[in-house]
Amino acid sequence: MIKVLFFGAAADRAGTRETELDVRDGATLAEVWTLIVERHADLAPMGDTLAFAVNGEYARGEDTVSPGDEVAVLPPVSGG
Amino acid sequence: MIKVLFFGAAADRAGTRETELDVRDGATLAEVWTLIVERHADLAPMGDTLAFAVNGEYARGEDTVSPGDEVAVLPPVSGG
Amino acid sequence: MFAIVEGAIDVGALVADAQRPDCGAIATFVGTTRVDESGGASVEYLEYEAYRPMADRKLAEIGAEIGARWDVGHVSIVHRLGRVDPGEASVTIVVASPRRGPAFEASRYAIERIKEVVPIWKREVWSDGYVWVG
Amino acid sequence: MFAIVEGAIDVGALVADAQRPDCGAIATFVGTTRVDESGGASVEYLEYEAYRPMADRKLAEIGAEIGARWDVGHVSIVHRLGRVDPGEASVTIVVASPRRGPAFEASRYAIERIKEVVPIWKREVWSDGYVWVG
Repeated sequence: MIKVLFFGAAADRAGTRETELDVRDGATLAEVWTLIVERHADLAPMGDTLAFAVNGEYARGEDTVSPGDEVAVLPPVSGG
Repeated sequence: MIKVLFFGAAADRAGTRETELDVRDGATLAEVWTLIVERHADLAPMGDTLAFAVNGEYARGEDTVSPGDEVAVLPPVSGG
Repeated sequence: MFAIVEGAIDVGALVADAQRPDCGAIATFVGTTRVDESGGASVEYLEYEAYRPMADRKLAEIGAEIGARWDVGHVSIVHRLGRVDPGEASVTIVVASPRRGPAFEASRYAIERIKEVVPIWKREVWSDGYVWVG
Repeated sequence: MFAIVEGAIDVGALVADAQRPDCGAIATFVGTTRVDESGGASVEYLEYEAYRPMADRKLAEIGAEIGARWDVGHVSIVHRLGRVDPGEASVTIVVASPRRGPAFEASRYAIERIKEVVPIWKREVWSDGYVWVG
């Protein structure tokens, strides 16, 4: 299992701020995203704008995740 | 008579912060400077670095002064 | 000091902390909630959220980037979360340097980097709902 | 607010005065007394003098120049005279603008113009005398 966190507009579209996902060890972030969209279809239109973090650091689609990892779904940041 | 004010290093070299000078009506600032240096010879080496104000506004050598004017002798400013 | 806080930011205290005998310049940037009233209806306040502790760590990383790039004696960045009313400070950056050029450049760099990499989001809250910014 | 003062400058109060709902950015510059201790002997403090009221008027003129050139909601410049100890503020510039670009540019412009046109002079005071700067 991995933990998935949603922020900002992504949390609104997911309908939750946090969920758990059963993914195979070594799955890529791109594969994780596919699973997320299967469960939270409203997120699909945001796909191109989103960034991801794994365990608190930015990661890309080809990066892999392991059980226990925390994946964060990050809309374009707007701090400041 | 005009009033002449000295600031910063110019006051040190003049040995005073303020003096009065008898100048003809319509004298140029360049002429006033010549009179000042006659009386305060230690100021001469500063000549090229100095700016002047007449009645609180920057003025140039060809500008003229009238009785009652206040002329200020201004070393390079160093505020901030 | 790099911090994410829930309450008001004390800008004066942050500037006082940056005053050092070996620095001659302190450049400060304060981001505040702006309300554009030209259209009639207007934003009531902004509300910020962050992904922590990643956001805290990113603020400190920006500080380290500044230290590697400019001659600075002090850098602090404080970002506020939650509701921030019009005119109130959402972020404050303070950079002290021996000379003013690096202080100005580094403070500008800090706010640009915050807007690029720090996982913080704001929404505009209106009387009838809200809109995420970004 | 454009002022020349004899005592300490309250930077926090100046920033608070600049906070407005129609501005989203406040850029502040604080000039402080810097002591270079690398050479052993060092400056004890700086001492400032001004040609007044010309200096007061020049500060206000810089404010007017900024208002003509940038979209700003608030500009204040306060310069201190007399003895200013290491780390203490000799000048504080605060500019609020709807957007950060003009705020940064205008605050930088203000300090550069002060150093060009405002009739204020400082001397470095050492244990055994002083040296005029400039």
